[in-house]
Amino acid sequence: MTTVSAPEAAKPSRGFRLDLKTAGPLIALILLVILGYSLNPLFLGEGNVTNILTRSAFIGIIAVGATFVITAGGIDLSVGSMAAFIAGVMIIIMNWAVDAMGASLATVLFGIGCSLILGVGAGFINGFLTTKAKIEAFIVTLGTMGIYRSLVTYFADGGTLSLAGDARDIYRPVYYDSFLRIPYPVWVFIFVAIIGWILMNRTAFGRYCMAIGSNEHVARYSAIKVDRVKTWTYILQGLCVSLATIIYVPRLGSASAATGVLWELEAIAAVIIGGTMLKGGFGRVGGTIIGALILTAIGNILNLTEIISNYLNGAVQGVIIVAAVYLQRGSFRAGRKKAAE
Amino acid sequence: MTTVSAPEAAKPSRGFRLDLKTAGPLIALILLVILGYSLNPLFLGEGNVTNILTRSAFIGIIAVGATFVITAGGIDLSVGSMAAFIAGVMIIIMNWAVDAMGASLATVLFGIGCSLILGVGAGFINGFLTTKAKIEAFIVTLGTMGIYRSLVTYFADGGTLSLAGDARDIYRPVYYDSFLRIPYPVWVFIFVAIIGWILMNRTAFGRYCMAIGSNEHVARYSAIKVDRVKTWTYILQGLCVSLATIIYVPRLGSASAATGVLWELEAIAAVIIGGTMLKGGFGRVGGTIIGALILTAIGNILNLTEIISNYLNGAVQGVIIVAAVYLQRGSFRAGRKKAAE
Amino acid sequence: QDEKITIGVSIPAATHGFMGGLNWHAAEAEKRLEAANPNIDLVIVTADGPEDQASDLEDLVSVQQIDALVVLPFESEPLTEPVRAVKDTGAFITVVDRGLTDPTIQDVYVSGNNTEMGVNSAEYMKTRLKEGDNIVILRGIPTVLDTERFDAFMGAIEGTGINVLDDEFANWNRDDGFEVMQDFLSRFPDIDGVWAQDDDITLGVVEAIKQAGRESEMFVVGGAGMKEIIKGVMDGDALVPVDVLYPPAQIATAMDVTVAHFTSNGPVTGSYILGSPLITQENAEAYYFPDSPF
Amino acid sequence: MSIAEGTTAPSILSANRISKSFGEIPVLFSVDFDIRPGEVHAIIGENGAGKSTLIKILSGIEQPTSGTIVYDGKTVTLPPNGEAEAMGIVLIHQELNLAEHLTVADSIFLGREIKKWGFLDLNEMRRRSAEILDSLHVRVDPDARISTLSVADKQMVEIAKAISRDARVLIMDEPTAVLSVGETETLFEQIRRLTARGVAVIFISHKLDEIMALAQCVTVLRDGQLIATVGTENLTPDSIAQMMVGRELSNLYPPKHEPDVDAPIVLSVRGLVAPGVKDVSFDLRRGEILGFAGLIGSGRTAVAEAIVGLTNKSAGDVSLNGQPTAFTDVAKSVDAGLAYMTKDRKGRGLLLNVGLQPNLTLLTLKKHLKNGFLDGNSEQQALERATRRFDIRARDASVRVGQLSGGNQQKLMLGKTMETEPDIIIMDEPTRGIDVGTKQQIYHIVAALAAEGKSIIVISSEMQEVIGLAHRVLVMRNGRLAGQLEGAEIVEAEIMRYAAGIKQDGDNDNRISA
Ligand SMILES: Nc1ncnc2c1ncn2[C@@H]1O[C@H](COP(=O)(O)OP(=O)(O)OP(=O)(O)O)[C@@H](O)[C@H]1O
Ligand SMILES: Nc1ncnc2c1ncn2[C@@H]1O[C@H](COP(=O)(O)OP(=O)(O)OP(=O)(O)O)[C@@H](O)[C@H]1O
Ligand SMILES: [Mg+2]
Ligand SMILES: [Mg+2]
Repeated sequence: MTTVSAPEAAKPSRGFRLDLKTAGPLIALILLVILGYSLNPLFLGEGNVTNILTRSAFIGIIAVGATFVITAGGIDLSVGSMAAFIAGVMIIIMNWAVDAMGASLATVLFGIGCSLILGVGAGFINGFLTTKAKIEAFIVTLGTMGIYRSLVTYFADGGTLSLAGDARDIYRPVYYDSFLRIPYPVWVFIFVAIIGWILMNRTAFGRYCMAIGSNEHVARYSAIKVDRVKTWTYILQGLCVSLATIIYVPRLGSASAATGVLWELEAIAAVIIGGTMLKGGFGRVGGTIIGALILTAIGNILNLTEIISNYLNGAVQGVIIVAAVYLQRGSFRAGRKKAAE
Repeated sequence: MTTVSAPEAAKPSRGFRLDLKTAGPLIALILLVILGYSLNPLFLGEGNVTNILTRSAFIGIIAVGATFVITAGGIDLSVGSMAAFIAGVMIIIMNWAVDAMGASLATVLFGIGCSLILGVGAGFINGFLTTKAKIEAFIVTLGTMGIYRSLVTYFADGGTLSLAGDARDIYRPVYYDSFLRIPYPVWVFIFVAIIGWILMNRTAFGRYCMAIGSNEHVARYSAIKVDRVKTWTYILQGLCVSLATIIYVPRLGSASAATGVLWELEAIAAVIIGGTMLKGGFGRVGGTIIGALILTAIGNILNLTEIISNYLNGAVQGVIIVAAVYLQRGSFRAGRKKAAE
Repeated sequence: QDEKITIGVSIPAATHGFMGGLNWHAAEAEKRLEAANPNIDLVIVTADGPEDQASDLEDLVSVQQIDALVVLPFESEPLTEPVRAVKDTGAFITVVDRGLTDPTIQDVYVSGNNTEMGVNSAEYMKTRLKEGDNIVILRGIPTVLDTERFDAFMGAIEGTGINVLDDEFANWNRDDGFEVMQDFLSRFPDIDGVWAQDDDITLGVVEAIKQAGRESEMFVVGGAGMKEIIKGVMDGDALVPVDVLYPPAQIATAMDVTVAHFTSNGPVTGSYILGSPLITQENAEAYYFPDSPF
Repeated sequence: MSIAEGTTAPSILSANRISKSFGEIPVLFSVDFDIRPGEVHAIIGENGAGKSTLIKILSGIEQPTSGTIVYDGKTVTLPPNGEAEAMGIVLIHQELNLAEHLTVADSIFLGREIKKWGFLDLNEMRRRSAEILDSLHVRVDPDARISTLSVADKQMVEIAKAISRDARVLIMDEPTAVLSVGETETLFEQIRRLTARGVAVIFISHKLDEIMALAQCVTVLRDGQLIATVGTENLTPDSIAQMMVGRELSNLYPPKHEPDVDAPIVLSVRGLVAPGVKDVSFDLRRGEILGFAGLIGSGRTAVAEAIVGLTNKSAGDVSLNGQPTAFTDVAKSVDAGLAYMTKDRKGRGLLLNVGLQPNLTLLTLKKHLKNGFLDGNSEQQALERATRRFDIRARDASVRVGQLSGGNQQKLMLGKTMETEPDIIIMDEPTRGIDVGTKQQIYHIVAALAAEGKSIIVISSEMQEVIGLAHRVLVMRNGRLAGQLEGAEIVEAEIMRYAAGIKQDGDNDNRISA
C-alpha cells in the first residue's frame, strides 16, 4: 500500500491552511487601506489610524464573542440592546454610588464590576432560554433585544442617562488616554482578541464549540456537554458586550435608546466577513478582528471624500462588503471548492 | 424473512404529527386572541379584525417568500429595503407615465408590471450572488439591503416619493376596497398563502427546497439543480416583496427611506415563529401565516391597551414572542425530542 | 483670504422625512455656499446614531482638518464631549437644533424650538377644543427631543379639561402613524383632535381617518412643515387646518452663519432661535417650498 | 443465472484505463472494468483501495483524470451529480445519502417525483414506497422522517430508492455493511430478481461469503491498481482474501481464551427500560466478550445508548463494578471507564468537515491539555499511535475525514473510542465497512483487550463476527432479550431462531444473567 500513512498523512500542515484562510480578509483589508490612502493620504495619518482602531474596538470586542456563539451554531441578536442596557444600568448604579459616597475610583470600579455581572447574567439568560427552554436562538435573542432596548428607554424615561460629571472625569481616561501611544480601548481590544484566539484555537472549549456547530450529535456522543458549552458561548458573548460597554461609557458618558442600535448586525457581519461560517462549525477569531477593522475602515473612508452623495453611503458600504467577501472567498476558491464536496 | 421487527415503533402516524405541529403556533395565536379580547373586547370587533388581517398582509406575503429562502438554507435580509426600493421606483415610473400620457388604469397596471419585474430582478441578483459568486447569503443580502435603502433615499433626495394624485385615486381602491367584505390586500394574502402552501407541500420545488436546506450534498447527488432551485427561492422572495409593495403603495401613496425598515426582521421572525427552522430543511407556510398574524396581533394589542408604559412596548413584544414560541415548542416537546435524536 | 477653509457639517442621516428635508437643505446650502465662496469647502457627513456621529467628528478633525464645525447632535448629552474635543482643536463651533449640555462650547447656536413647538400645538388645540373634548397623541421615537415636545404639550394643556385618551409611539413613520391611528379609531368612538407632532405621522393619520370615514369628527395637528401638508393648509384642508413649523432649513441658516464668520469682518456669535410659529391658511404661502423633497 | 448467457452478451458499461487523482494524489491507476447485463460483478479490495472512487467514476459522480467510459457501446462522458440516473446508472452511495428532514417517501422519490397535473401525487408516492419497502420486508412508515430511522432502516430506504429507479446498471457500495443476515438475504433476493430482468449489478462488500453467494465475477483492486478480474467459480473466500491483501490470511478470528467464570461482574443491568428497550437484564464479567445479536431495530443500540446515558432510562438499574450508576451523559460514563462506539459514524461518530486529529481526540481532549491549553504535539502523537495501531490510511496529509475511505473512517472512530482507554467498551458494529485484513487485526485487538482484563460488548449484525469473537451471545428481539447462548451453543441457526422469535428463553429473565 502506498499509503504515506501516519506521520505525513497526519500532518494537516496547519501553517499553510491558516495562511490561505487568514489571507482572504486580510487582502480585502489591504485593498481597502490602499483605497483609503489614495482618496486621502491623511487616511494613514497617525490620528486617523488611532481613531479607526479605537472605534473598531467596540464592534470588534463584541464580534469576538459572537464568533463563539456562531461557531457553536447559535446567533445573538441582542448584543446591541444589551450594550445599551448594560451602559444604562451601569450609569444609574454609578450615579447612585456617587450620590451615596461621592465620586472616586472605587465608584467607577464598582460600576465596572456591575457591568461585568450584568453581561454574564444577560448572556446566561440567552443561553438558558436557548438550551434549556429549547427556543430557537434567533427568537430568544430577538426577544431579549426588544426587552433590553425597552428597558433602557424606560429607565431613561425616553431620554438620556448621563454619568454624573465627577465620576465621568475619573472614568474618562479609560477611553481617551493611551499607553505607549496606543489608546486603552485598543489595548482592551488586543487583549480580548488574544484571549479569544487562544480560547478558540488552543483550548478544549474552542474545539467543543466547533464540534457542536459542526454536528451536535457527534458532539454529544463525544462526551461534550453540549448545553453547557452553548450556554458558555452566550455568557462569553455577554462578557464581551460588557467589556465593550465598559470602554464605551467613558466615551460619550451616556446611554439612551439610540445606543448600540444595529451593533448586532455589524458584529455578525464582522464575524462572517472574517470567514466564520454562519451555519457554525468553523470559527476564526483572527478573521473577526479583521472583519471589524474592515467595517470601521469603510465607515471612515466614506468620511474621507465627498465624491459620492451622502444618501449613497449605505450603497457604497454594501458594495464594499460584498466585494470584500467576494475577493476573500475568491482567493481560496480552489481550496473551498474541494472542501465543499 | 421473518422481520417481524418493530411495527409500532415505525408508525409515526402523520396525521397526528401534522396536527401537533400546526397546533403549536395556532395555540399561541389563540391565547393571544384571548388575551387581546380580555384586555379590550374591541379587539374582536369587525373593524379591528379587518385591520389586523390587512396589516399582516405585508409581512405575511413577504414571509411566505422568506419561508422558501430559509427552508432552502438561505436568508434574505434585504426584503425591507427591497420593498422601499421597489415602491420608490414604481412611484417614479407611474409619475413619469402620468406625465407622459395621463393617469389611467393602464398607468397603474404599468407600474404594477414594473414592480413585478423589479422584484424578480432583485431576487435574481441576490440568488445569483449567493449561488454563482458563492458569497454567503447573509453578506449578499446585507449588502443589497444597504444598497436598496440608499438608492431609495437617493431617488427621493432624502425625502419622500409621492404618487401623483390622479394615479393615486385610481390605485387607492386596491388597498382600501373590499370584496365580500374582505379587503383586497387580504385576498392577495390568502392567494399568496395558498399558492405558497401548494408550492411547498405539493410540488417538487418545495421538496427540493427542503432537501437542499436539509443536506445540500444529498440534493446535489439526487440530480437536483441546487443553484437553480436556490436562485428560484430568492426570485420567489423578490416576487413576494413586489406583491407586498403593490398593495402597500396605494395605502399611503408614497415611499421614503423609512419604508419597510426592519421588515426583514419581522418576516424572518414570522417564519421562525411559524415553525420553520432557521437552519433550513423544514418549511411550513401555514405556520408562517400564523406567525405573521401573531406579530401583527401583538402590535395591535399593545395599541389597544394602556396598562403598560409605552416605553415598555418592545419588552412586552419580546416577552410575548418568546413565550409564544415556547408554548408552541412545549406543546410537542415529546415529539421533537425523538426527532432531534 | 485665499487660504482654504474647511467647514465640517455633521448631521443625522436621512432616515425619516424631517431629517430628509434637513439633509436636502444642507446639500443645497453646500452647493450655494461653495459656489459663492471658492475658498470654502463644506464637508457634510451623516450619522446613524450618537456613537457614529462621535466618530464622524473625529474624522472631520483627523482627516478633513476642519476649521469650523456645524453640528446637529443626535442627542445632546452624548455629543457634548466629542464636540468639545473638536472645539479644543481650535475650530469654530455652530450647534444646531439640539443644544449641548455645556453651551459654552458653542460659538453660535441655531435652533428650532421643541418646547415652543409643543406649546404652540397645544395652544392651537385649546382654541379649537373645550373642556371634555378628547384627543389622542402620536409620538415619535423615544428620544430627548420627542420627550421635550411631549412634556411641553402636556404642560400647556394641563387644566383645560381636554382629555388625552392615550399616546403611542409612531416612530416618525407614516406606516406606523397609519396603524396606530387605525387602532385609536377602533378603540375610541369619540375623538375630537389628534396631535401627530410630525408631518410624516400626520400623513398616515389622515389616511386612517379617511378610511374610517370620520374626517368630520376631528382635526389633526402635525409639525415640521412638510410641503404636502403646507399645501393642504394653503388650500384650506379642514382635516389638517394648521401646521407647526419646525424648520428643516435651520441647517442652512447655521451654515450661512458659519460661513459668514469667515467671510464677513465682524465676529459672529450668539443664538439664532427660529421660532415654531403656527402655520395657518393665511401665512402658509411663506413656508411652502415645492422643490424641497420634504 | 447462467454465466454463459452473461459472457456472450456485450458489456453494458465498461471503463478503459481509468485513472483518477485528487489534486496531486493518485488514487486509481489505469483500471479496466466491465460488466454485462444480468451479471453481478463484485469489486473488492482493502480499505482505501479505490473501490468507491471507481464506482463514483462509473456513475458520473466523479470525473476520471484520464481514461474512457463506454456505455451501451458508445464512449460517453457521464453527467455529474447523479444525473446519470436518467441514463439508467443508479448508485447507492457508501455513506448514507439521505436528507434527514425528508420523509421516507420523499427520499425514495427525491429528484424523480411522481406528479399529477404538475403537482406531487403524494398518495401514489406513498403507495409505491410502501410497496417497495414491503418487497424488502422493511417495516417503516413511508411518512416517517428519515431522522427518526435507525441506520439500518436508512440503508434499507436507500436500497428501496435505488431499486425503485429503472436501473440498467445498479451500483451498490457496501449496502450490507449495516444489515443483518435477514435483511441481506432479502436484498439478495431483490438483486437476483433484477439480474433476471437483465439489470447489471456492481456490488462492493467486504463480506467475502456474500460475494461468493451473489457475484459471478470479481474485480480485485489493491492500492488503486487492478489486480485481477476472475469468475467466482474459480475462487474460494480464502483465495479472494489473499488477492486483496496480498498475503495469506489465516485464522480471521483469534483463538478464544476460556472465560473465567469466577471473574467479577463489572457491569450489571437489571430491568432496563428505555426508548426502544423493554426490560433487559444482563451481566458482563471482567475479561469477557459479550456478543449482542438480533435483527434490525431489535434494540441493541438502544440498550447501549441507555447504559451510557445517551437516552434516559425510565426504569431499571445499572451498576458498574457493583456500584449503582446512572449516567446522565457520555462524559460520566467515559470517566467511569465505560465507552460506547456508535455505529453511525457519519451522523454520530465523526465530524466530516474537519481533519483526522481533531476527530481522534475529541472524546479525550482533556488528556491533551498542558497547563490548560491544548497540546498539539500530544494530539499529534496520539494520531500517530492510532494510525499505527488501527492502520488508518489517508493518502493526503490535509484530508478531511469526509474524504477518507469508509473503512478508514471506521478505523479512526475505533481509534477515537479506544483513546479513552476504557475498562468496558461497547462496540456497535465495530467492523462496519472494514476489509478482511484489518478486520483480522481488529479482532485480535479485541481479543487481546479481553485477555488484558477489559470487558467488551460487541453489537454486530454480522453473525460470524459474534460467533467468532464472543464468549457468550445475547440475542435481542423487539426490545427484549430473547435468549442467551454460550460456548458450543453459539451457532448461526440458534441465533437466528431466537432473533426471529421462533424460539424463546423461559420467561424468567434472571436466567439470562450468567
Ligand atoms: N474527495 C476526495 N479527496 C481526496 N481524497 C479522496 C477523496 N475521495 C477519496 N479519496 C482518497 O482516495 C482513496 C480511495 O478511496 P475510496 O473511497 O475509493 O476507497 P475504498 O476502496 O472505497 O475504501 P473502503 O473500503 O474503505 O470504502 C482514499 O485514500 C481516500 O482518502
Ligand atoms: N430514543 C428513542 N426513542 C424512541 N424509540 C427509539 C429510540 N431509540 C431507538 N428506538 C427504537 O427502538 C428500536 C430499537 O432500535 P435500535 O437502534 O436499538 O436497534 P438495533 O438492534 O441496534 O438495530 P440495528 O443496529 O440493526 O439498527 C427501534 O425501533 C427504534 O426506532
Ligand atoms: Mg469505499
Ligand atoms: Mg439500532
